[in-house]
Amino acid sequence: MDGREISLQFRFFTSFKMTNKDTIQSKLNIDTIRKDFPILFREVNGRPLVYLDNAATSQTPRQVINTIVDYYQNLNANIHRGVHTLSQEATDAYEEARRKIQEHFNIAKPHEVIFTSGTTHSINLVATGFTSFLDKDDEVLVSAMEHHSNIVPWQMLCERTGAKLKVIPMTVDGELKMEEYNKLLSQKTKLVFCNHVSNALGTINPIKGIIDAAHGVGATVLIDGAQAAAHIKADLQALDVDFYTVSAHKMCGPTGVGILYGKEEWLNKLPPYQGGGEMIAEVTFEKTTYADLPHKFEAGTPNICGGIAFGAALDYMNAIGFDMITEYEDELVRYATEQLLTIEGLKIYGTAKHKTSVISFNIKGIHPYDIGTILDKLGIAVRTGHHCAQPIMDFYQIPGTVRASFSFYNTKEEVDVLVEGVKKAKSMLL
Amino acid sequence: MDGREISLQFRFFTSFKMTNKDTIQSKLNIDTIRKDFPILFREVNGRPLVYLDNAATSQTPRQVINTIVDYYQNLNANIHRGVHTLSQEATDAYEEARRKIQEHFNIAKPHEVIFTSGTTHSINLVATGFTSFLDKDDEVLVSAMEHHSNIVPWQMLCERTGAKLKVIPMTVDGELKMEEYNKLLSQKTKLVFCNHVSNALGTINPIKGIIDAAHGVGATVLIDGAQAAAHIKADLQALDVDFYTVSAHKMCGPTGVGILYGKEEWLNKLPPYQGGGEMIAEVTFEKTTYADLPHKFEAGTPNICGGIAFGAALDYMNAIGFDMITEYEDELVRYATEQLLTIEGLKIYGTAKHKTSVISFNIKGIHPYDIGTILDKLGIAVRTGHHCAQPIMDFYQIPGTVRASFSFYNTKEEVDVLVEGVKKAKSMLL
Amino acid sequence: MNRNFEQNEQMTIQEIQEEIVDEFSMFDDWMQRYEYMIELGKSLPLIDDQYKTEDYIIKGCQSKVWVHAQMKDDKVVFTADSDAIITKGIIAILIRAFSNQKPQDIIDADTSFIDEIGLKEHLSPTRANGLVSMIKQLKLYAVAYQTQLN
Amino acid sequence: MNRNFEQNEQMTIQEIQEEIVDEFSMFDDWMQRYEYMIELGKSLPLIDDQYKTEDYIIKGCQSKVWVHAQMKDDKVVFTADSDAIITKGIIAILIRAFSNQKPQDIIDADTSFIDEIGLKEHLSPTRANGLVSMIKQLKLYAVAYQTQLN
Ligand SMILES: Cc1ncc(COP(=O)(O)O)c(C=O)c1O
Ligand SMILES: Cc1ncc(COP(=O)(O)O)c(C=O)c1O
Repeated sequence: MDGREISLQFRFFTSFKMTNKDTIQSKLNIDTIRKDFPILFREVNGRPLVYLDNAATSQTPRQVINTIVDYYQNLNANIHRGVHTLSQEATDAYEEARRKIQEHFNIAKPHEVIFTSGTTHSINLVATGFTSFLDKDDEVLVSAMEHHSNIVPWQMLCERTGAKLKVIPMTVDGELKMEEYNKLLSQKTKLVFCNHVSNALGTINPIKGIIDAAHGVGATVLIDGAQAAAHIKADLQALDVDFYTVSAHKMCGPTGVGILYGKEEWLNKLPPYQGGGEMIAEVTFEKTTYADLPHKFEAGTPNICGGIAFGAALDYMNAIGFDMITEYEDELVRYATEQLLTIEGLKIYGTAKHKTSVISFNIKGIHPYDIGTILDKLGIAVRTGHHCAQPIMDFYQIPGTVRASFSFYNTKEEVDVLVEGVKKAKSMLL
Repeated sequence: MDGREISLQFRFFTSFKMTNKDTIQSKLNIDTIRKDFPILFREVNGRPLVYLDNAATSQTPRQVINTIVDYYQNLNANIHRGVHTLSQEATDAYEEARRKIQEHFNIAKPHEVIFTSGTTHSINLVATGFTSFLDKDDEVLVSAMEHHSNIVPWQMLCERTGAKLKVIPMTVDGELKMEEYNKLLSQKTKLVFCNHVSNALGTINPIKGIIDAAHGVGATVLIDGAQAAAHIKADLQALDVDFYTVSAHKMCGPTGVGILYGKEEWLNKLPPYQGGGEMIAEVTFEKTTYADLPHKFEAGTPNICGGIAFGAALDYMNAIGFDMITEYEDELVRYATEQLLTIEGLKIYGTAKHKTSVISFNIKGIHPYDIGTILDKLGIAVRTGHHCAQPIMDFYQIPGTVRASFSFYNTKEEVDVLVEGVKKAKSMLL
Repeated sequence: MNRNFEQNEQMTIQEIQEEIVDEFSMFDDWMQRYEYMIELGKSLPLIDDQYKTEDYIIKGCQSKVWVHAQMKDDKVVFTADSDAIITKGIIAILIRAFSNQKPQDIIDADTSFIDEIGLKEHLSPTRANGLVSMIKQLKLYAVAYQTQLN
Repeated sequence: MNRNFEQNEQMTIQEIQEEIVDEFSMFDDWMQRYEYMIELGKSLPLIDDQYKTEDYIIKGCQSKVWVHAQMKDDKVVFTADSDAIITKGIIAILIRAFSNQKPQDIIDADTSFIDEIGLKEHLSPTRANGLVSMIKQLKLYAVAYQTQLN
């Protein structure tokens, strides 16, 4: 098979560079990589774990675990303002992590990286901050394929301000209708928010086009990068996006930490979100003046160890290389798609031209929960349900899907186990 | 020396049970305990680390570090709603941690424990939630010795609502003037907030009296337990407090996690704080209904590992026993106070009758920063500055203090090193 | 299999549970147990369509489960349905044990047989399948009827 | 010690820095170095009290540091003060190197001598003592005057 012969079935991988599978697998040295992830050697229900729930949370390599252990064994101290060595070393490590994140996403200034507890926190920070910038004649646009974290905060914002929430519709393939989007845009549009990659469908959205068109009418854009960041290295300056959000736990990092990227001018304009230590310059009972960026948005003791370990996760992934990761994951998804579609009655939701790492599917006549339960018995971890994207399920009029989501440490052999498992489940359940 | 002969100098330890020092130290088996904390064997500037910055953050025993490692090696998965084993095991472990916290603080129901990223987040959640419950004729009372995290969110609330912020004054010893407090209370008082222990002075505030008096006029009370929790096991049902906040990193737990305790009726009344996954029951673009407690306040992927490790930290401290911890720490502080006061020109700020684990001091004519710098050179970690409690510094009209804060893993020998260090610093700096 | 649902008018909850445990003990592996459970699900006394509404849904399940209860003489009769077949099997087992029993007996019933038939993994309150919610709901109905009787 | 502040009218920044490094190299341990630095702090050309205001404070220090600059002929003359004596020593060393120098020379000056005199630990931008902020501020003044000259 050759790149120019891509069949219709795989038309959604037009950008796919065809290479011999074994070559890629060995180029990446998957066996060595897998050894970095102790959890992959676990058994579940007496079977080797096949972890295909990476879109919910990714696994953690020993390099990141070691960073955490090292932190608590050698560095643990509260940061900023501390005169003693431990505090200064911990501060340096934390700020170094911020710098790594800055570099990874090609962000202009380190203080445009705000540490948060994750994407949900990041989005709420922005949505709350916009309260005083919107009024009832304004409109905000949301894509039809958002995660609840990128819907509910904006609904709450619209409730507070009276602004109107409008939905950018999508096709049955799970692609945004860009002509409709352009029609929805107007001088009234103040905000547009959209994910970079849909966690339920795997669609890679054309965010550059979305951002540019929004800027054309003077609207501000937040891109939810939670699902994209493990697969695509975004160049935030090139994208010219106003806000971008990431969760560390979805990209080999620890739980409880993430970032909000914001353009400096926006971060200066937004009011502080939480009050507390660190985020102030001067406090009296009469009046408080706020500190400079990034501290203005980092009230209280942050997830210090989490931030440092996030930096280690980026180091780990960059050492492998995002080009390699993308190429390999695309290959895996292509293979899994091909194999799954051999099962009669199996339907894939999300067949956009550009997609990554997620296969959402159902089998005619079977509830996704049943398939997930049988797969679990076989040691295979997939997610079932609405994936915090109920509007998508409503769109397809289904209760949910089975979602297999892939990472660079998954293998073709695991895909085979999945496919066999789905067949077994089907035979038991139908 | 015998308990009945406590000199004036130590009058602030009236409740102190006098025991032979060596007995306590051996009762607690400090040597064994110290072996649990790898960081205590570190060197700083060529000297053994003497860590006396426990009020900023406590150190982490290997039992907690091991729990973290075990989590990432065996359990890591996104929780709730997951059908697969890993997700269910992680959920069980997380909910088990919630149960441990419930038990530790004698909380009536597990869903009254809300996981947050720390005290600052917890307080902001409540302060934001109260926006619609206050109007411009209302008053909120704050103690004169609060941490910025327990001042700024309420200032922001008062700015939003027009309510008035009034300060409960304190004496030069660092005790709240309870008669003044009772005079300030009125039907207008809607909220009272106060820390359980002051991080800058070590004062243990009479919170039961504060809570009961506030309830007498129908006011709601939030007690900031961040500084108390490592030293005092609070019985929240007995206290009848409305809200109580804790940060794990101050009680042998990891960074980036804490709790908000709230009475069920209050948590039901408060609006959700952040929007996102987990916290909703149903989402459409038109309308969203919120989930039950505790999920209503736990939007997004939480600090799963952090929560579980917090549970392990409580297990660790409870295995030692809070009675033992309190007794031993009181002894250490008494000894340190005695020894420090032999230094001419040294003045202690915070001489309340009931205090714990914190000694804030200055030496006449020397800036606290200078002392902290020299102590650091000697391997001794103390904090210098305003300790995020500027109003206290304004009260004493000082730029800051040197703060030595103790934990149960500190020793009398470390106190001796501190005292010698302060003497050395004084001789260099004066 | 419908036999079971008729028979248990004469049997106590305890006896039915033992019978179920016996049946499941014949199987060597989880696959056979699940297949049998799915089989049982197919024999579930189905809820009348009019009750398949939000009011009768049990919360805490990934799939939808509706349960209806009514008093017949001095006994509670349950009917149910689910859109997932494994869930249907689970609720079928519960109903086989609890339906056609006196409210107080349902309230008092022990449910450790679930563990014995190899469904232990469903017993945690945090599980997405909602087994614990189902048991709670069945017992709640019993409590409601018992209150009427008193 | 005042000698040093007078002398450097004739010396280049580079030469003064070398002189400082030489002086510090005589000490065996940090304690002597700190004592000498504190000594230098006492000889700092003090800022006029009228400039000890918010406008002249350098941010990022735990202690207060005020710095004032003015042009004398074609050279920038700095005065300063701090409420902490170690901070005063640090700013004294900086001013000894930078005061009475041409703006462009100050702008171009290398500051790695700080490392060589054993104050490396103060060189991280996150440090509470604000050494990095001080250097930045001194250079900012120089930039401002240089702009006037152009
Ligand atoms: C009394 C008190 N309140 C609040 C806080 C803030 O806690 P955190 O920084 O963990 O949010 C602290 C920590 O310094 C404290 O000591
Ligand atoms: C697209 C998308 N947005 C937002 C989120 C929420 O991220 P977090 O739960 O880490 O806050 C997720 C995670 O499931 C996601 O996939």
